[in-house]
Amino acid sequence: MNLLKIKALRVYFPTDDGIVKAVDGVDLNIKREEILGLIGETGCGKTVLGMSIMRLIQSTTLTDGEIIYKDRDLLSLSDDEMRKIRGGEIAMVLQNPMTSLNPVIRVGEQIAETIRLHQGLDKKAARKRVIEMLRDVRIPDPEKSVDSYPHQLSGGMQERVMIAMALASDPELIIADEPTKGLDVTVKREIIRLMKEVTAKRSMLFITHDLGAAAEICDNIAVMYAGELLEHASVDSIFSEPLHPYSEGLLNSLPERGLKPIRGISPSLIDTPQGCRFHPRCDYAMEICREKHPEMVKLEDGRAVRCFLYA
Amino acid sequence: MRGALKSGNVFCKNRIGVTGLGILSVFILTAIFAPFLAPYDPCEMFEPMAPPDSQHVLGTNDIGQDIWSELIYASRISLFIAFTTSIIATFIGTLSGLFSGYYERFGFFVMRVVDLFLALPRLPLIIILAVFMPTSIWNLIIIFVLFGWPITTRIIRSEVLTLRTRPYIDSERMMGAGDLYILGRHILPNIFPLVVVQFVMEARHVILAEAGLSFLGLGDPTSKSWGMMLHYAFEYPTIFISEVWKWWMLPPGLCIVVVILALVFVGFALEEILNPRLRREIV
Amino acid sequence: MHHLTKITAYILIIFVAISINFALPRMMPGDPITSLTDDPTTGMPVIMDEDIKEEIRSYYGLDKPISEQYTDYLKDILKCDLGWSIYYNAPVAEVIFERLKWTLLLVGTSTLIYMILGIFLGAVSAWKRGERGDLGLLVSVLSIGSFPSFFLAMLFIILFGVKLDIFPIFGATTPFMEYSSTFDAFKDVLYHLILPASTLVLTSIDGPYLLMRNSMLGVLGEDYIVTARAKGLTEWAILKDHAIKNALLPITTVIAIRMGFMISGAIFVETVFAYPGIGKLLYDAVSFSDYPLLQGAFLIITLIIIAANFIADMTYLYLDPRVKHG
Amino acid sequence: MLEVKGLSKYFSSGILRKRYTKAVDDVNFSIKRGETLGLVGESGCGKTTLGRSILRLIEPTAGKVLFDGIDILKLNKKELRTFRPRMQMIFQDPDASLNPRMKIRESIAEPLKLQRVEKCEIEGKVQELIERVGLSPEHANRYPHQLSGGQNQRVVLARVLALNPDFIVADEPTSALDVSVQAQILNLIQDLKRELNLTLLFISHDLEVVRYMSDRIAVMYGGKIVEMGDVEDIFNDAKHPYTKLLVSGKEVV
Repeated sequence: MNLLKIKALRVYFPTDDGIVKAVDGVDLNIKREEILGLIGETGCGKTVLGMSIMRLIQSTTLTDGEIIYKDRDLLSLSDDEMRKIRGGEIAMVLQNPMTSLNPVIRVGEQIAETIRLHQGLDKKAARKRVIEMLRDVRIPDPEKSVDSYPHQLSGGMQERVMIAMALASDPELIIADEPTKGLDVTVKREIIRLMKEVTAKRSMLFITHDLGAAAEICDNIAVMYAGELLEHASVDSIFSEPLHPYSEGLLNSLPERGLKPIRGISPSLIDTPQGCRFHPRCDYAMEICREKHPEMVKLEDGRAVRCFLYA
Repeated sequence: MRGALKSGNVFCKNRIGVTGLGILSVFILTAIFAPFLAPYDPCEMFEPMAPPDSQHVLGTNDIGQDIWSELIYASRISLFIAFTTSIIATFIGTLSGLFSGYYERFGFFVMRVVDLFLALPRLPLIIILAVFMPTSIWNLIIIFVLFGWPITTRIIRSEVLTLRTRPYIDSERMMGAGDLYILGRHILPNIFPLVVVQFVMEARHVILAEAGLSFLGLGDPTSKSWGMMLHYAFEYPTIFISEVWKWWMLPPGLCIVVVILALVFVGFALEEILNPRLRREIV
Repeated sequence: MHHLTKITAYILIIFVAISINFALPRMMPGDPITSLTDDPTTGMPVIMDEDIKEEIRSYYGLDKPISEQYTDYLKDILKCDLGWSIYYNAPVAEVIFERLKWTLLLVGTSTLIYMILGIFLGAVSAWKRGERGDLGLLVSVLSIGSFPSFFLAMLFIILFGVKLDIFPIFGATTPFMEYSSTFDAFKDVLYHLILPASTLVLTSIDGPYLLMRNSMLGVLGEDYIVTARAKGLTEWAILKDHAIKNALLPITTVIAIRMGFMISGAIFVETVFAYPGIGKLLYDAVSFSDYPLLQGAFLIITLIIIAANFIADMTYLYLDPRVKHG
Repeated sequence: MLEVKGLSKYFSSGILRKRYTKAVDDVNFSIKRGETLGLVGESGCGKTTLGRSILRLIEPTAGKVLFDGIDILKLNKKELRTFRPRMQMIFQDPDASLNPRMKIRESIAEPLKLQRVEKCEIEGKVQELIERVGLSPEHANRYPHQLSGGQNQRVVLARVLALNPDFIVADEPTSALDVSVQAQILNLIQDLKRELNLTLLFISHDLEVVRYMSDRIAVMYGGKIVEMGDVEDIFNDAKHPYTKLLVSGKEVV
């Protein structure tokens, strides 16, 4: 059963240089207790997609489409209704904990804020709950850490605080934006293990460019390129048999798989190529790819791919 | 950096900045062409305390000088002091900022001097110096420069300190480039926008300080600035209760206000363009 | 550690201020007496007979060696002896301390008002960035801030004092007035305070306003504001709990240091309103060439400003957790 | 060709009571001509400081760096300036490695000018270098912010190549880049290395990347090199507990 349904979502930013089409016609469903990985490279629009689910994008943006969460379209809710969902039923783990935590407020208070707001606990009860939360995310000595300031914690610990903060209101859906970015290999491994554990009974949209991390934690994967989705499949099938040439190229660029690069560079979101957006970099490009924009094709085994090779 | 490159273009779109620049140019042109614009020699004396009429647009002052001509010539003095001071102070500040940011040990000593200057109260010190020094335009300029360079040094230095750690500076060093080459070719062009902002801010400060000093009677009486005119107007016994303030006090005061405002507008616009924090790019 | 360095630095600064005060009359080109006796408005030397010159010379102790002069000077300052005022014919310290309370009253009240008002308006402006309200506030604050304080003071006197006749135009109290109660006295003082204080507030408000606006704009672009929004906090809660404190921290010192500007501004405002504070005293000392008084007033003003800076510095050390818990 | 002996770099803090952080602590290793030594470790382990100390971008506290038998640390300022072009460094952030106010053409021409190459030859050489690193001639008139991170890293490589160096320190040259672009740049570095017989110190936190790039690997932890050996030895038979931890949890893709 679907918890979140995104239909034909478009998010455009008007700028001096032209309109940035950060998200350009995305359809995506997240099922209950599903962990969906959203994979893409810098500037493909994946962060904007995550932010627009939470409606955290500035007011100058042009947004179109539907984001249906439990039969309610988030885009048509009033600001007050949205605020109740934000941080309550849907929580977010933002990238870069160093700057995402307020440097002059104790971490305990930053978590307690959410608890008081969404669960209506008083100060004392909230503090008790915060200490439990910190213990859950395995921060050593929670009674003491609750009163630390962010700069007194290491990067890994800050990331745990971010996770505790997202879990504080017991959300049904977590949107995690690059939670493993900038972490050391060993720390990253622990954070992934922790995230897997705490999302056991929840849904999560896991936004990342780190294919390894996605492979470890996700059930399904959606691949994003130049503002649109190119492929959507289960984690096993996409890693063993990627269908879209871009997915294939991305996997082959990994050092483990021989560092075979994709030629060229990602297009700017202001003027994307005609036809298939990937065709200038594609080894299998055909005449039709230059002329027509491919639609998402649903295959028999439940996979979907946007490529004329499978049309 | 991206912003800095586009800055010229963006500045034109900034209405506040263009307004300021426009006003400023009018004043500068007035100052340059004062002898052609002023109907009389400012020292020529007529009947004192005459109200405005067709001969004297703004009347005459207590010793019979034409106020309109006085006002036009005063713009020369005020702007000359302001711009000369800013040019010298910004120049010294930029050079010392560059070197003290690049050479740590030299910078340490310069910064202690700067700290001291900035900790001492500027205006009282300027007043007491002006009292003890013989009054002349050049002495005023020396005093203002003395207290003007340290702030520029500090600002430029902190910018150089961040620039110096950029990898491209390291890569220049690896290529065998000398210190002076790096400073001149790679660091100076990147701090230049900041230097311009500092220049504008300093000019604004000097206009205000010079007006204040002259108002207190510490200016050069042989070359009257707007502040000096206000000083004599203020000293006139019935300035507040008769109508003379309208043509004697108001015009020089408003000139000061408008020039400062123009400088503030230009500085503000420049800062807004150059401060990356204020113009964050989306996505 | 931090504290020790800071305190040493401040002691050094006081020392330098005192030394400048000592050195200035002695450093002037030529004989100090000539420069002292030059008429400040014309630059023309005033003819003076040898007796008076000798008197001044021995008054400044100029016949002694310089090191001895210096130690004498320091000793006198420690004894609160700032010399003898020529114009008032009274000890300088006495004249100054009598005037000090009015300056502290004027500067204290204005500082309180302009800081709160400036910070508030700056925060509002940043919050409404780019909207009509922000632009309106910005242009009005920048415009009013471009008025030299003495000019605004003169306009106020003409408008509120003479034309509308609702406020007194000079002094800190009504002369020869006998008050029937303390409340009456308070009312009279307040009545006299309003115009000078408003002038000071209006001409200095651009400082804290711009600082707060810039600082706040920076903070509002930070990631932790997005985090706060993602928690579902209301805009007001974000402003109150996350933005204002963070924006205030880096500017506390700068704002407090502007206390110095306030006292400088007081020199002009007191002069125009004939407000009997230390600033007016400084102006009088300049006009009457009363040098001992001038130097005394300069020293006291400098010390007050340095003290204000010191308090500001120390407060900051205790406010910011990043500095406190290093 | 390069021999590092007892190299240490301590950072001090505090004025009265000095505290020292040992960023690099008694490091010894050598690199043969044409060899690539991979240096892995977590952030803050001192690997960047080590790389910079070798090139004297930071003055080391103690030790020797012998380059073809010459002790670099003993050179005076002028000697160092003439010696430096033989060693080069590639930095982590390509966008910050180029002067934002210089066109790509000027940036690439600069090392040639500094080496006093004849004016008339410069233009031709720049064209040659642009092609050599896989850029097209139209890029020459652009500014760094108009190019992508990967393209800027190519420009950086062109600048480095212009000097004909013997030894290059590459400090996380691809960690700011996307995977598909990372592969392009790493392959380009490999090609150039083979072609020009370069000697490389390759610093990275990514074990897989280091494995692909290096002949030998040194593992750094807490300012010290805790283990060093051939690539396959490190991966199959790690001795030090930290190396074991690194190698054990390879994500299986």
